[in-house]
Amino acid sequence: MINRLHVNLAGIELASPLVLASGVMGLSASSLERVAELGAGAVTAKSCGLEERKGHPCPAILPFGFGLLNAVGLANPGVDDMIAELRTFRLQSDVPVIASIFGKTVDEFAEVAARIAEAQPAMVEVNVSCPNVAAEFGRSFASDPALVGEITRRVRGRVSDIPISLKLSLQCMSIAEVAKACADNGADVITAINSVGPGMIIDPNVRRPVLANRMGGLSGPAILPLAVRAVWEIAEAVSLPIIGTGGVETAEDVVQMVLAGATAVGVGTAVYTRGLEVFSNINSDLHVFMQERGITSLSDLKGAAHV
Amino acid sequence: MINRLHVNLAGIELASPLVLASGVMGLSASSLERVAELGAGAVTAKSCGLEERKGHPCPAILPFGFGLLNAVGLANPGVDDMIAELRTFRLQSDVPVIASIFGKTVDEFAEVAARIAEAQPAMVEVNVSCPNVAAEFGRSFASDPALVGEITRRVRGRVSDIPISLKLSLQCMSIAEVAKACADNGADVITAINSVGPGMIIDPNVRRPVLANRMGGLSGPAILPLAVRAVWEIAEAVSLPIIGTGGVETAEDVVQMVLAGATAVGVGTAVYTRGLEVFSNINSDLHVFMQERGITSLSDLKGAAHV
Amino acid sequence: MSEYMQAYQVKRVLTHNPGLKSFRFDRVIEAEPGQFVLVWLPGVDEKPFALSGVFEHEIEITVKAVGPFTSQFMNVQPGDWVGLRGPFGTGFQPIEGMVLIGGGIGNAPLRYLAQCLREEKLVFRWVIGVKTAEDLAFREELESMPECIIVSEDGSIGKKGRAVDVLASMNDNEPIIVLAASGPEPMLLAVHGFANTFSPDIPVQLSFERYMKCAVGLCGQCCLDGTGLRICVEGPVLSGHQLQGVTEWDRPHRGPSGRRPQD
Amino acid sequence: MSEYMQAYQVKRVLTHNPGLKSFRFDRVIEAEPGQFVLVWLPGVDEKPFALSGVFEHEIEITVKAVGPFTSQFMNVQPGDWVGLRGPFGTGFQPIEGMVLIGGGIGNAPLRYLAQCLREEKLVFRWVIGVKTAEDLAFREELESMPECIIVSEDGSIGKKGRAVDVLASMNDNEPIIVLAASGPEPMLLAVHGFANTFSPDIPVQLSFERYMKCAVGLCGQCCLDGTGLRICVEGPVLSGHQLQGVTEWDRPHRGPSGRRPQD
Ligand SMILES: Cc1cc2nc3c(=O)[nH]c(=O)nc-3n(C[C@H](O)[C@H](O)[C@H](O)COP(=O)(O)OP(=O)(O)OC[C@H]3O[C@@H](n4cnc5c(N)ncnc54)[C@H](O)[C@@H]3O)c2cc1C
Ligand SMILES: Cc1cc2nc3c(=O)[nH]c(=O)nc-3n(C[C@H](O)[C@H](O)[C@H](O)COP(=O)(O)OP(=O)(O)OC[C@H]3O[C@@H](n4cnc5c(N)ncnc54)[C@H](O)[C@@H]3O)c2cc1C
Ligand SMILES: Cc1cc2nc3c(=O)[nH]c(=O)nc-3n(C[C@H](O)[C@H](O)[C@H](O)COP(=O)(O)O)c2cc1C
Ligand SMILES: Cc1cc2nc3c(=O)[nH]c(=O)nc-3n(C[C@H](O)[C@H](O)[C@H](O)COP(=O)(O)O)c2cc1C
Ligand code: FES
Ligand code: FES
Repeated sequence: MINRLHVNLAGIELASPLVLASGVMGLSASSLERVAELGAGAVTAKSCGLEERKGHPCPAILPFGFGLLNAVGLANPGVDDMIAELRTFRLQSDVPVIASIFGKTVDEFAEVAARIAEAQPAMVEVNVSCPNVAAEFGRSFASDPALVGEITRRVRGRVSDIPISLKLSLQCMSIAEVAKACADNGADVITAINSVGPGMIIDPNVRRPVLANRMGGLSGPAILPLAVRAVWEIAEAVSLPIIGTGGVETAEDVVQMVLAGATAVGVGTAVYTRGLEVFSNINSDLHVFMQERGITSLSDLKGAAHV
Repeated sequence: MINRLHVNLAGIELASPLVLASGVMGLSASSLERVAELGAGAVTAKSCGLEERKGHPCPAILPFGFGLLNAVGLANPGVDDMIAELRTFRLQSDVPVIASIFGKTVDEFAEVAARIAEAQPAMVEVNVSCPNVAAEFGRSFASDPALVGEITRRVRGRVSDIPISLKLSLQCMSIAEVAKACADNGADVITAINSVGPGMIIDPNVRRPVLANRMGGLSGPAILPLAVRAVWEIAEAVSLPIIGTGGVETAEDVVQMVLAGATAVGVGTAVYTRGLEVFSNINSDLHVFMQERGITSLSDLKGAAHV
Repeated sequence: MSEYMQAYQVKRVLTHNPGLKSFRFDRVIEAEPGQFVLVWLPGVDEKPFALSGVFEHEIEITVKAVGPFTSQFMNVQPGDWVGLRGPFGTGFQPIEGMVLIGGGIGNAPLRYLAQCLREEKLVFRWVIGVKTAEDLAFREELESMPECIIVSEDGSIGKKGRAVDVLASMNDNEPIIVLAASGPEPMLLAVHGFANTFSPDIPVQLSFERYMKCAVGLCGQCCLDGTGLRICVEGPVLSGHQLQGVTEWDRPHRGPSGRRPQD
Repeated sequence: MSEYMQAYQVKRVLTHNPGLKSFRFDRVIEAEPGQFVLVWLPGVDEKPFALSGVFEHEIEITVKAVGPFTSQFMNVQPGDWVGLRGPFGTGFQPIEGMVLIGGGIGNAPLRYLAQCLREEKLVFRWVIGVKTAEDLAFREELESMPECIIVSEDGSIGKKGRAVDVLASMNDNEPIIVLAASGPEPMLLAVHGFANTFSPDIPVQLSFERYMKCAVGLCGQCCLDGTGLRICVEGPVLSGHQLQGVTEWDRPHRGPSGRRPQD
């Protein structure tokens, strides 16, 4: 029997287009394995930096009715521990695992990428959405096409045998421009988008922002139209495969992403809104959707809305 | 009896902080009057330009579960007809009416503003969120602090006897910076925010973007946290009164906006999500909220979350 | 159905004449007669159409080619995907003894109203006015319905004349207790005028049209001058009472820009 | 209540000792005993606490000062606004003949479980273990409950010893048919070990703690190595069966960074 859901993502074979998004169930080999067993085509680990970071106090993750606000503050166990988790995962699962990394400087991006590559993940995802400590107004790296291009080039220089993806955010003037800078500097894949905003919720009685960090990025169904538009614009600008991420909860959402130009589709917040069953549920609904319409491969739908 | 809901917005006395947002029920004197009678403290007319524009075909306004996507395409009857509608309104209602204008060039902004001032609205709101036809990548005026400053200065030069507000959007690198440019160039008020994104929804069966314009701005409850954060940042940067707009549906949402720093609060999409009763419902809930907590004036709450 | 866009494949097309067709979609909804849906023809536009029938597993609209959208719609074939949202707005209330009066394509929602009246076993009469015979949709069905009185302006079918002209003699026959009308605005106003010659007035339910963009009561495009009533929410079916205070009867309607062409 | 943040004013504070207090909030919720809430102390942090009681119009948590958050919480006064979300996670299932066994602050959720058992008129026994007398919350209430067997490690109240040590003799008295335990992890594992010495095993319901950030099963912070079970969703109350395959017993827990300190 053919697997209608099979996709080839920059040479990596996925049994399902669904990719667990970074930051969700991604701290340990065991949590990643659980998601892999439940139907994800690939899983992404939590972004890690050179050193351990405790991140912000709580509330750091806040449901708000249409998704979440989060300001975890790049909490992570550090690259050494993450390498160990990824190795453990790879010993126990055949599902491709994507490592995710960040840095405080361009140099640090390159260094963490080189380190994490030791664990031989299927791909290294470079999360450029963190604030650029050197920039004015605390802008994120992701807002600056030149800087993202530079990070891509430097990471590429240190990671030659594994595909790399740049994880972009909408906190920029044109995500298409940023994607172009990635393509021009050797990226294999684009992951888009990271959480949106940031946003703020204030408690009317306490009279303070609820998140300990005051502001946090929006994720979940509220951002799906923004993510679909981002994927659309990136697909118009570059020919790299895209992991379309943001607000995906259903098979129809996956189809939207693919029609906009995505090759694979990230799923994060839906683990909260729909439960861990979301992977198997989408897989089976997507199979039925395709079967009913005689679609044998998702690649037939890829970018098909660009008419 | 004191009216706890009374606010003074740049010298304009409002019986309620709720301001009908531009683009909603704002094409005619009669529709504005209906909203005024139903409890709005002020009403904003649809943005008008120098000439009539039919705007985009439909679907141009699309519910998506957490609000709307809209790409109306600046449809408007032109400034002459709008002047007539505003005059009719003013003959029949004491509720302050805010005119809203846009231009395709800086000159046109100044010219439309001067024209609309003939109708003697309580305020002129300058909608800079339209695309700057002269810019690369179709960026909106709102993304460029210098340009918004220039528009402010030019409009100010032509409208000296009426307060002016600049209506900002999040499609920029820093809304605080843009607000600063407004303050430095003579703005009296900031209205924030316009719709967010844009976003895109693709029909999985039709395989096309649903909006005729493909993309459209998000409004409604999904954007409330983004709007609250924007108001917060503007309040940190400038001391102008702010009409906090975006996703407000309830009295608690109004309180959030005021705690973030808003003086008055815009209500748009809630006319769809909550019906026209939304104005009177929020007014009475807000009254109860304040009474129960012994708050006699909204100004006591203004910016109180900045601790 | 709902205000959210959902695409359906056209199940069947019924051609009344090359410029007047009915389209059925595989869809179960709850809708009152007189309510309308927004119909999205991908790549073209989206426009409001009343339901002309609701069947066990199907809904139906009837479209008359009058301009770019409706003309293109005549090319729609079974199997094509069309977006539908709704039902929106207010409907007619079926009442025993009701008299229906329709002008041209305005008869489409009355067909669904008649369906409802028959299902509820309520007595009614229906004056179907058309310009000429070929404007009549569902001809066989309607000619076989004892409740129908067909009139045409050119006399090519039924009695010659306009639908409103029949009302007086109908009332003589058997007093009219309530009127439901759908058709061109002058006809609606004439029906209202007729109803107002009685004391007390004959209650009327009149279905109006205005240019629409959102159908959810937000954009203000369809508001009536004088009262601000929204045809998409408080209408399209208005009572005689709701007509009071409206100042735009007999003036050209606002177009897509919101501008009202000079009278 | 729900996963959405909502602030409540503290209604009453019950001081067991300066470092052990119960706080009541004016709030009606449906929660199972063993479920927990996230408690936000504005300006400080947000941490998980089990419900120690649910009353007609009030809910209660009991907090022991062990670190920065819980120490600051000792200053919370009636009238203060505190954010609450939840209830989250799984609860204990009240069963006739149940034996409860708690260690220290772990007795807090068992107090609510005991409440439920009494309400449902189910017979139960409750071994309350504390280090020393002043660790005992609700002393008067518990001393007057015939179901309670209080033990302390230093003998300052009740029998001297550890709670688990009592189990064997209790079973001799009257066979234990199901065990509910809450307390330090070594105690939980000892209870599990005790239950496993029987054939068939005595079913156990054990309430675990792990560092938490989201409580909605998303962040992965609270996952157990070996199985990936989330303490905030599949737990905190786990069955003996769910303990199988877990590889992190007796290892230090992951901290806020997700890092597990070196063993
Ligand atoms: C509540 C309601 C129910 C309707 N029911 C039916 C029906 O059952 N069958 C049918 O054939 N027609 C119906 N119409 C009319 C139908 O919407 C128009 O015929 C159609 O929009 C014309 O579009 P066009 O491009 O073909 O013609 P155009 O040349 O664009 O317009 C022709 C006429 O239709 C009106 N119209 C155009 N666009 C709109 C719009 N977006 N909203 C409202 N009116 C518009 C114009 O004002 C003009 O009077 C209904 C309209 C409304 C408001
Ligand atoms: C499901 C559950 C129910 C609990 N019920 C109660 C209760 O009813 N009463 C009570 O007093 N305590 C309870 N706790 C423990 C309580 O959450 C911690 O005591 C508190 O978080 C300590 O914070 P601190 O800043 O005072 O101390 P710290 O010095 O930060 O930590 C002290 C201990 O608490 C743990 N801890 C700290 N932060 C968290 C966190 N965010 N999530 C989980 N554990 C954490 C640490 O791992 C450490 O072991 C419960 C914990 C969990 C997971
Ligand atoms: C709690 C949380 C933590 C996240 N942490 C990371 C992270 O460490 N690195 C990263 O690239 N993205 C992170 N993200 C962003 C997600 O990977 C994803 O891009 C975003 O949430 C949008 O997708 P969703 O709507 O499916 O969640 C995080 C998201 C959430 C909700
Ligand atoms: C259909 C629609 C049309 C709009 N048209 C305008 C406009 O003409 N000028 C303007 O400044 N803002 C316009 N807006 C933006 C609103 O005024 C408001 O800033 C935005 O929708 C966020 O507020 P809300 O969530 O309360 O709707 C429009 C919004 C909608 C939904
Ligand atoms: S069509 Fe928008 S208000 Fe009626
Ligand atoms: S605390 Fe986040 S998954 Fe359990």
